[in-house]
Amino acid sequence: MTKLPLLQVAALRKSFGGVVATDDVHLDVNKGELHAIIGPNGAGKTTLISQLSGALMPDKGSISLDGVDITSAPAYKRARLGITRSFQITSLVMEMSVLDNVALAVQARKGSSFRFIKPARKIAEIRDEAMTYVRKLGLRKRAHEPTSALSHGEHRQMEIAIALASEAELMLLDEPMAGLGPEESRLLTDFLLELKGSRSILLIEHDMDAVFALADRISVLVYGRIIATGTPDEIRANSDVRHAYLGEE
Amino acid sequence: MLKMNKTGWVTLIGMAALAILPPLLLLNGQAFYMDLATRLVILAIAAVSLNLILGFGGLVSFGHAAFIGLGAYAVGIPAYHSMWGGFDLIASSNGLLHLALAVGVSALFALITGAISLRTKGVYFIMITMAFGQMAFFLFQSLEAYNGDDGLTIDLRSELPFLNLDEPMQLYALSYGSLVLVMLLVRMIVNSRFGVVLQGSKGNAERMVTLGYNPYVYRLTAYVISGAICGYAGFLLGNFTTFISPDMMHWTRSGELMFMVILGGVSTMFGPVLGASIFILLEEVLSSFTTYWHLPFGLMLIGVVLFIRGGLMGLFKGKGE
Amino acid sequence: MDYTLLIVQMLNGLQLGLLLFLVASGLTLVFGILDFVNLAHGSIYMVGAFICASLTLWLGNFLLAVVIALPLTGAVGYAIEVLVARRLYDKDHLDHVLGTFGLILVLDTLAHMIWGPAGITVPLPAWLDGQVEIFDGAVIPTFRLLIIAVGLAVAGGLFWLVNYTKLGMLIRAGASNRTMVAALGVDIQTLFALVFALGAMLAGLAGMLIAPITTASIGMGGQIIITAFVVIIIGGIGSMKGAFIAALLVGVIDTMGRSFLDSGFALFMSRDAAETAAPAVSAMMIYILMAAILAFKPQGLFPPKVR
Amino acid sequence: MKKFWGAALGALMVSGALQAGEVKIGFVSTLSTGGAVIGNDIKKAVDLAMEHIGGKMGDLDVNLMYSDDGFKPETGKQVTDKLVKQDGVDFVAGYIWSHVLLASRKSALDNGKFLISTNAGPGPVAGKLCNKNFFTTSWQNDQGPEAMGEVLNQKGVKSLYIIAPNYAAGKGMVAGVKRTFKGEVLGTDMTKWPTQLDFSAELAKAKASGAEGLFVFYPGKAGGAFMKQYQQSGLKSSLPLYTAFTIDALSLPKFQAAGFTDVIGSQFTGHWDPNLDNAQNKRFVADFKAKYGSYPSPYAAQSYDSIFLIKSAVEAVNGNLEDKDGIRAALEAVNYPSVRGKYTLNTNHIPMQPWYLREVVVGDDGVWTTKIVKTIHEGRADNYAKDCKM
Repeated sequence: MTKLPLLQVAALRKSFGGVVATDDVHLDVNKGELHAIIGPNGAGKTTLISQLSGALMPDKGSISLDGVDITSAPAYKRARLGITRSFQITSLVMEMSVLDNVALAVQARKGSSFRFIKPARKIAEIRDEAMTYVRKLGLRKRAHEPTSALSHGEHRQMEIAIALASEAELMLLDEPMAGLGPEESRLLTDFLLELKGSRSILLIEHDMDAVFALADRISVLVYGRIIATGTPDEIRANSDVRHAYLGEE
Repeated sequence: MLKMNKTGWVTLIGMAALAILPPLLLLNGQAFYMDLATRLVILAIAAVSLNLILGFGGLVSFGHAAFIGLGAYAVGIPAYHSMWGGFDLIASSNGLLHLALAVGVSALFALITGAISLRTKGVYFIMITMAFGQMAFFLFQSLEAYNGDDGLTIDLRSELPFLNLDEPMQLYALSYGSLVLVMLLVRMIVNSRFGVVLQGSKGNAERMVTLGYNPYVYRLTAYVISGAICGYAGFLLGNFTTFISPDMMHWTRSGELMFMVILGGVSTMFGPVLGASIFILLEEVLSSFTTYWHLPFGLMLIGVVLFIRGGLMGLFKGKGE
Repeated sequence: MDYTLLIVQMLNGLQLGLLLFLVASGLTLVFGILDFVNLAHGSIYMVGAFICASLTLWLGNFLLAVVIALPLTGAVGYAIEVLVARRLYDKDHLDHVLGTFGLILVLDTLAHMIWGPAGITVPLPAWLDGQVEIFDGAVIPTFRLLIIAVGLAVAGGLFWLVNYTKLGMLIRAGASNRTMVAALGVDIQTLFALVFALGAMLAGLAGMLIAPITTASIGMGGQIIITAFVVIIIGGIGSMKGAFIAALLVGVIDTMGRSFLDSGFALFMSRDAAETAAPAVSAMMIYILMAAILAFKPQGLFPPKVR
Repeated sequence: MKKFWGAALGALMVSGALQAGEVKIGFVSTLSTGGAVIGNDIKKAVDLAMEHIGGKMGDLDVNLMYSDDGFKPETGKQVTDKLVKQDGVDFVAGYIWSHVLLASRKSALDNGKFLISTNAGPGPVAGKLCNKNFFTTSWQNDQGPEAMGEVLNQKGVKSLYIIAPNYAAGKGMVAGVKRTFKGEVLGTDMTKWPTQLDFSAELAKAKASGAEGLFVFYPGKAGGAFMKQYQQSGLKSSLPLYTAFTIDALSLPKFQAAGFTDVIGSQFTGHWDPNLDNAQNKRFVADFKAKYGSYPSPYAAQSYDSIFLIKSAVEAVNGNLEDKDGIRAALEAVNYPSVRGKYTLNTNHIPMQPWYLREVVVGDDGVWTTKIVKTIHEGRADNYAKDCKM
């Protein structure tokens, strides 16, 4: 590879008490790549994402984005630098409307929010743009309802809409399909396929069909360690992986 | 073209009543009810300021009375020196100086204590703000020069251009006008881009961080604004009572402010005003019936918490509002 | 430095600290297991003191009165749990603060109506009413030594409870894990009520122990509750160990402040100024301590374990 | 809320017609919190006085209104405002606590009302804040401890330790004893008021100071707590206790119930005692005991006096309450039967009266009470009179 990867993770380590959750992880995500991480439950996938997004601080190792070291940058700074994440367990502002939630993501990149006078909901520039993302995820009809009134599936769609609206270079998607029915999963897979190439995505997912259909590369995480990284075909052929993970399914 | 909902009507009628009734009572020789209304309106300002952080920011400050005290002492101390001499730097009866001091000192106190308190969450935040309030309380208790515990009685009020605060009607007009302005100000802030970030941080701070907002600075800013407004209420209260004591800052006073906000309804515009009104009037009415008025008062408090969702304003909310 | 005075004051501080621990331990139990902020905990302390004081005057025997008053105070706690507290558990902390603030008003006014404003002086048996000379010149009232002994014994009992019983396991598991309690097959409602009653008994015991010193009086609850909260916040909410250490810390610092701050201040200001400044600053000290600790450890000295 | 305003408007109609033939007295005291110990005793005495005057002053009916200050200066001021502005009283009387009086005085005096303190006597109201319409049936705070200082000198006490609460009256008491005491004051502790009730640290310091005597001032329930702890610390022989306004008819029954015999024989100063030999006092004490079953406190005595003082003034102007100058002159003349006997007023309206050394004794009926040991002085001006420019 000649060009620099967008995200570079080297020798990352994190432990809780005596339990090592992330153990010497090396990982990179190239620009425009969809890189999936798979692994059994409790392998430390969410812990890894949390360290990348800044919600958790690693004990050792380094993380850099576009060549800039962000290992110790707080989460909100990383977001400003272009990393966004979706949550495994839906994390939205439930009291606000669907459109408000998405608008907050748009507002975040339109300059300072230390603006006290103009009503936020009357700023067309923000509202219109937010609405395009809402529409894109098929939530147009529910845009003005409080988020708490929406279904689980719709919440997952909102998570994606917000990630898109933030226009982050790197999207960390933590099991976006968790709890979705087969039809909804298929729609979301199609959507991600369409998105592929324009954004870099680090995807954690249990739905193997989706992963193998979407990913450019796959890393397999077992007990906090990455035991293999490669194209879907390589991973499928890897005996370690078959033994440690896939074989057990 | 303006279609008002029930809450809107309640607000309008309530504010109109506050504008009309007290002056009418004063003109009919009922000076005491004017006093009552003035205290009510001033405490309503403090309650509205608390609602900005409590209702819209989710920050339960249990030390807000400290700002009232600071604002009141910002009137009392310069006035005291202008009466009895000493401390030439601030000895003055100039109301604009008092005002600047009240708002400035309160904002500064909010900035310093908020910067520390906002590192904590939940019950810890409730208790650390209480601790800072108690520190202010004990600090003024220890200031012998200003009579410590016994409080400061001043014989003059702030001198303001165009206004004579010794006139109950003018003091009331200023307080009422201030309440209206403060309510509009808080509404403007809450609806602004700043306000939606503040409310988003209340609803889900983790999400806001992911979007690139740092909730800490928004909360701190709101805390400072709220403290400054509450200090302004203290400025008015000092001018109203002309007696300023550390008691104004005691934690039970902070509790009363919280109670007003919650009784009326958090995150509503008129809720804190309604809460303050009910609180003051109830205190007045109940205590005139019995020395043991705290008993029905306490029972009512428990009742409100147990049975009324969203405070009294919740009763006026129609479907889908 | 007067070492005799220093040691006597250390003992006074220890006694105050242990008394605070009795109140704070109940508070932290209720908070840790039920996730319930109980401002009215101090009022239960007052109720305990009054029940014990009335019984002492009636029976003529302080110790017997304590033995009877303890279950009675527990019953009051149980009643409060069933009537009010239980209905507040699933609301947020703000509602707890307000609801129990109302409870303070109710209990204090009821106490005023039942026992009058004067309070009750509690007589002690002669063998407790004297003094003990610990060593040359260091004399301390026998009863204060008893408080220290009872405080340490209760602390020991609580440590056993926390570390070696099923209930203790729940406490150590961290704040309010209702699913886990349910998983253990315990009737949650009864368990919660019992924990609440236990907390009430601890507070009541503290009230009974202080009554012979300061008299049982209305308003005594409001004075201790805030200090008790400071203690559990410093210690880390839900942590028994934290409550113990923080209580001793607060007790000793408060007593030392009252004892030596004025002489300290007198080194750099006039004696008169020192004597007026010292009491206020010593009153402020525990709050300064708390703010300082929270500034560096936002969840107190022994934060509850994160899930 | 609407209902309330309705009631308020209704009240407005009624109060328009001023009740003729009535003298209105607002009485501010502490009826809730622990401070109500004193407040209730005062109320009993005032009720008794009302009975004794048959509810009339001259031809006028007396309309007496009690208000509770809740032991707080701010509340005291609010209820005073209400008495003055809403109830339109002619006299405001009462006030136990110095800080409550200081906060409330302006509300009454600025509206031209007569203000009669029945207990509190902080320095400022006797000095630079004195007022032609301010009177008192008690004393200036410093006077009790000043008298005690003289007693200490006579007893040959060379060094003293002082413990008192940190509020206006506490400071006055400390200043008073320091003014007259000729020995050395080895230390002063000012404790949190009214919340601090545990004095272990202060007592240990007092003992360590090696002083020959301990002076304290703890009115109300704090007095009981202090005495209890003094006894428990076993200091009676090494550090004799001298008090002001700490042991009284309110705390003695509690001490007796608790079998606290150490208190018998302890001495303190006062301007009144239930054993004072005059007709008014005998009637007051006998009827008080008969009606309420306990000895009256000095607070009760002063408050009982206040009703007779007002009565004397109202009768002097033949019920013409508009005659402020006449009322004032009558109040200044002190022409009423006081339970303490005859006394006069200084130029600042503070009584010039005898002060006595008193002692706790077991009464003839077995009830613990007090008696007079000796007269300390026959009446002196207070320390602040010179600052008063009326």
